[in-house]
Amino acid sequence: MFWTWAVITVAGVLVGIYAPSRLMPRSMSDNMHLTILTMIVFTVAAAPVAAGVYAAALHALRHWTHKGDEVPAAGPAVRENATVVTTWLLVSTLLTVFLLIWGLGALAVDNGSTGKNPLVIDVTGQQWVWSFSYPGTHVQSDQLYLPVNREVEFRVTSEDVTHGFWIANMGVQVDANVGTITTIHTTPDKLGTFDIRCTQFCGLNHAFMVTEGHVLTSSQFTSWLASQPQRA
Amino acid sequence: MTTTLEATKTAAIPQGGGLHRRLNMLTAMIGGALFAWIFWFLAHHFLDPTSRTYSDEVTVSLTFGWIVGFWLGIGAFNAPFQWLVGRDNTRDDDLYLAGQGQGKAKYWKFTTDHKVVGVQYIIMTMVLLGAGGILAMAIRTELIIPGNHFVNQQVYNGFVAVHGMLMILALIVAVAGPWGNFVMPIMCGARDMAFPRLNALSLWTLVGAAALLLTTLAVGSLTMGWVVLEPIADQAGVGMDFFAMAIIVFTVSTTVASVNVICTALTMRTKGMTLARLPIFVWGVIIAAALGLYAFPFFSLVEVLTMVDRTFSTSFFIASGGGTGWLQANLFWLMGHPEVYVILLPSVAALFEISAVMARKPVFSYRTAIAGMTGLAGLSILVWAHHMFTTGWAPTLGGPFMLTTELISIPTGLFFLVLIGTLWRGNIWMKLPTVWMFGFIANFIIAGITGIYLSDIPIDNQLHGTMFVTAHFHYVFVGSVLFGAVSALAFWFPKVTGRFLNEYMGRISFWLTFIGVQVTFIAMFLSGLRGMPRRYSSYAMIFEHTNFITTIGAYMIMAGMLVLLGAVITSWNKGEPAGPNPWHANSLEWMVPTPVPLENFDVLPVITEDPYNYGEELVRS
Amino acid sequence: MSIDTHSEHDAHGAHDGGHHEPPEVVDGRQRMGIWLFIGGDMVGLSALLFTYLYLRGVNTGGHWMQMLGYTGHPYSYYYNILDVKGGSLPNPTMIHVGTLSAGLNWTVTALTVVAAAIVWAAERGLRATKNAKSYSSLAAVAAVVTVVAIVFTVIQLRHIPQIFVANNDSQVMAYTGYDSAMMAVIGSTLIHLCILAFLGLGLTIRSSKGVINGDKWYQARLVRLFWVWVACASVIASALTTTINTIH
Amino acid sequence: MNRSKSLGVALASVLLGGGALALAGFALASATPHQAALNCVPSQSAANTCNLNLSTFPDSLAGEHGKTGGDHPDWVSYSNDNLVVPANTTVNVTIDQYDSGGSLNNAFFDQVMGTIGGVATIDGKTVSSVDPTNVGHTFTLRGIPGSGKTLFVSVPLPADSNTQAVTIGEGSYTKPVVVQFSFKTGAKGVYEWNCEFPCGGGREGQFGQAMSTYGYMSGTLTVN
Repeated sequence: MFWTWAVITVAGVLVGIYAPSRLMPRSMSDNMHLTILTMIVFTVAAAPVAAGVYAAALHALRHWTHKGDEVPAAGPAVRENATVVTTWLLVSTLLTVFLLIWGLGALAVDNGSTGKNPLVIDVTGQQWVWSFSYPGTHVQSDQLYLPVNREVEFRVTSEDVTHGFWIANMGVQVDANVGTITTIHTTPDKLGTFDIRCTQFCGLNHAFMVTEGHVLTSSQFTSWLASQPQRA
Repeated sequence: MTTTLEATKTAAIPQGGGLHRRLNMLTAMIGGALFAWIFWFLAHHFLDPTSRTYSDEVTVSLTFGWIVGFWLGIGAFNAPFQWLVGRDNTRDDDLYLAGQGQGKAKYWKFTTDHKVVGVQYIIMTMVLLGAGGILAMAIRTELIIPGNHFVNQQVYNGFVAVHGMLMILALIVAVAGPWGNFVMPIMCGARDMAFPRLNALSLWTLVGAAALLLTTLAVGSLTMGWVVLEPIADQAGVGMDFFAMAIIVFTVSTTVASVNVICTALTMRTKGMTLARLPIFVWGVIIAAALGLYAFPFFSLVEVLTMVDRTFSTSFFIASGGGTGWLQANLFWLMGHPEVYVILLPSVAALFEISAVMARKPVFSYRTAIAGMTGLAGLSILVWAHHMFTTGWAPTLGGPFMLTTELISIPTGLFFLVLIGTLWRGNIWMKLPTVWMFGFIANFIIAGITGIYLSDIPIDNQLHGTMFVTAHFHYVFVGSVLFGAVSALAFWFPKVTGRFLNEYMGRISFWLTFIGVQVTFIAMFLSGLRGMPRRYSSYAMIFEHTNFITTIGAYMIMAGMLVLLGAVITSWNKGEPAGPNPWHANSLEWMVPTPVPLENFDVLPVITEDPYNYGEELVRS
Repeated sequence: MSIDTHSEHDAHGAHDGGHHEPPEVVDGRQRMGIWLFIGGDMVGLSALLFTYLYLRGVNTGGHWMQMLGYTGHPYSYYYNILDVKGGSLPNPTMIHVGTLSAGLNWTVTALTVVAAAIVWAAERGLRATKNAKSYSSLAAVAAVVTVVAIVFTVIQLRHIPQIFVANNDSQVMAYTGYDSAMMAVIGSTLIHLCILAFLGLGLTIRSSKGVINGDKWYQARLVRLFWVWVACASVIASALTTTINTIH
Repeated sequence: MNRSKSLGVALASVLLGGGALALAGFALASATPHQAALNCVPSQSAANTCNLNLSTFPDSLAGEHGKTGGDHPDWVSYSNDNLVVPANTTVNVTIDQYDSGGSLNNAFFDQVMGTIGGVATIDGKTVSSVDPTNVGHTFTLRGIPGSGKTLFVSVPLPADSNTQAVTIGEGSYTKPVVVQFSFKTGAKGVYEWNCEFPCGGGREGQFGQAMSTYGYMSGTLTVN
């Protein structure tokens, strides 16, 4: 039984360490790094518990089962075992507290106060397209362009129904609500292209409410901004 | 079905009786259709200002007419009318209502006998699961390759909405319906439920609601998902009105059933059946019912508000009138999360019961089991906002709700402790119920751990609204609740039919379903991790392979369920005969003969010990 | 499970094996049932008041008591302009709506409370004097009072101000957040009053027929429990909606 | 029942049930309305170019819904929703706009985007944007990033203010606004397009009814 447990635990830990960063979209922001790290930690923490239950179940299957139509004799009449219950409660509570502390810490980092001079971008969702405008510049675009290593604050709203603004590579997601502005912020730290998808069901073409975003160097970004048509 | 289920007790069939004794499902359908037409006609001619044939006002009154007519036609209004005019039932009337000496016919009528209602619930559950399953297959077929090939996105959205709601209704009644009605009163040593006529009412109300829900697909574009998102539900077609009315009617059914279950378990117990001797399954059903009583008023309210927004143009969810979609989200999830445990608890409690009988051991730490279930129920009403982490509503409350949500893993952990503890060193009888129980243990672990990820806000900000969430709650509902439900079906099937559920077919079904679940939903986890949002009618190439695998797995699950259906149908009349107590269990439902006579006990038993005294000295005088 | 079938068989020793339970047992069970239904109704009421307070709290776009639209013209007028003459509307204006009449609101509540008081007094009288006839007449009075309350509720509903909202392809008479919430609260009062009217009528008939009498008064208590709860709910709702409404 | 018989029953239930479901599926798939494809007509004048003619109507009496106007004769509609064009070609689109109009939800869509030169010709005048308060409909086309097929074309169709009456099919309208533009198709694939002017039902955004029902103000553009 111990070995079953050990094997499953090790397997779980390995999956926890190697899977997330490989399965999830390329991480392009601080939030996404944190998300992936948290997934690794949680998986590693949960592996031994899951392994324990699996090992026990397998052990029961291997040693204590009776086949056939004859009713087996009665088992040991154990009704209570205070030690086991308390230990179990203690362990699960400790684990929960650990996950909680980690989670709250991560949350604090995630929602950390906005930096001195974030780039503000107004995000507008409508059925079934996104559009982005850069306050103070009269520039509006159907794709999102961001400078690298500068904090961005998205001010998200909607024209018609609730949409979900989600940058799949940056671990930030917030709904676009009608008549309300919700904000999220993140700091892209990798150059490249990323996907933006709608995560809140918004009707007929919900599946096609997608667009691309690009993280540029600050000089590229400035020239892009300058090259865009100015709208009144 | 008749021969095995006909009450052996053959008292004289009460004579006479008038129209209200001639009512049945057919008259209910006719009444429903008739009144639907009348209400449609009236509304069409007097309410509708622009005389658009199917405006929301007209549709709402049509659906209302349907349910009124259905109730009238099944005889639900007889009792209130009799009460009003002061003509109460005689004992003969009661016996007749309980279906005495009416053979097969009683299964199609407003019959109050809790065993008949239990069987009706078994059929109802299978119908709902079947319909929802067919839609699931349609959804997976659409998603087998990128692009809209099988149906267009409008039809697909309707499939998603109705699949979700059908399955939720089906699972809410899947265990508590059949077994909470059939065996729970006998377990307590009662002759029937506390309010037999309310019991029949809850069943037939569910039938009326299901009919409305199945109609939605035919009558209009359902662009709002099963949670009836606002404000988009304001745009949906008239199908939305059917949908809302179906839910409102369903909440009536569940509220009535909850009250009935609680009163039965608390006031109908026979002499000596103290709360401490109550079979653990009864506890599970009580707690689930209490939770339902708390949750479902929110459900009906949010649907009523949706309906008046559409018909009277109120502004509950319309920003230009001061409303907000967040109100819908709050009300819905105030119901929605407790409802998850209304679904889960009866299933888990049934498995506690089964594990004790099959391992020939007492339930390990009976008190812990009750504490776990109660704690879960209590916590579940404090966690609703974890469904709203990414909606932008009250970000400051994120921390507190994250705390309550993660605390849930402690009572949930106790379930594993009790199950494993009961099996520990037992002599585990590997019959069909046991097999499905082990399936539950394997799947419920995965469901639980993926839940821990989603309760953590930084992770939720990435995974919320993706297929990862879908896969997570399908591990809960399909992998866990459904496995528990099938285990319960296999366990109590002999008490209903007097025959075993075919062991061999049951195991084929198990392996197909179990492997199918892993293939389907692990692949779905991967889709979610790679970034595929939920409710997508089509998807980018990068999600191709995982979706293909998911669809193949879904087909396996379908095969497994079909085999189970075949097993149920063939075993019902032709299965291997089982005695009154095939599992050599000690709880009361196994002490009465099979088929169980009307009113269960000639002489009410007196209880001196709880049913888990395996291995202890058995005192049977 | 150890079953002792040789002790004196069932709790009630009747020869039909206890198929007939004594009325007080049945009554206790039914009272628990009523209390559970009341519990469900309490959740319903709190959900309703949550809705009211939440809409007032978020006050999206400041539209709790005001909305962009038109007023003072019948629907058909705009319908003609837009669809028949193919013309276009003037720009909508911000229309402010006041609070609904607190007087009407409290009238309904007062009537409900009075009816509840009558039913309660009648029940006490029935249990003391065993006089079913006077109970019957009092129940009838309570039913009538409830019907009057229903009439006032309908008047309330008809006084909720509508605002005409016209968009490109949809023209409707709409309500602001406050009016919507009030419509829901009043509507729920109306439904409860209808149930009470039914119950009152039933009590009248049953007691006049002697099905409810000095010895069989349990149902009178069951109905009274629900009736009193509805009165309390009505008071709570009125107190809230008449004090916490405008936003300053 | 013995094992072999049980196995037989198991197989039977899977085959029967599966068969029934498959049949139902095919029935459904064939029952869902598929409108006739509108193929891009190769142009005589220029090589590697084709012409696509569309119309937008204030109702459904003209165009693909036929004389009866389908289920909802009073709903606005595009004349076709199933467009088919060849890959890597220049598509010249001509849209006759017969509908009145109003203000866009989002002024962003008063621009001509993604066309060749970023311009469109409206009644002979070449423009890059129009008055956002007087738009009838828009033709907005997009692909699915991640599939390697990115295509974004959005052209506003100004409201029709002509008075001269014309009759098409069962519908009577006024002389249309003619909007012409061209765009280059890329890789094969299925693209979705819809109208971004709020011309459906519902109180918020007016994207209900015709806007959220397939085959009225939205459709597919298949590149093959």
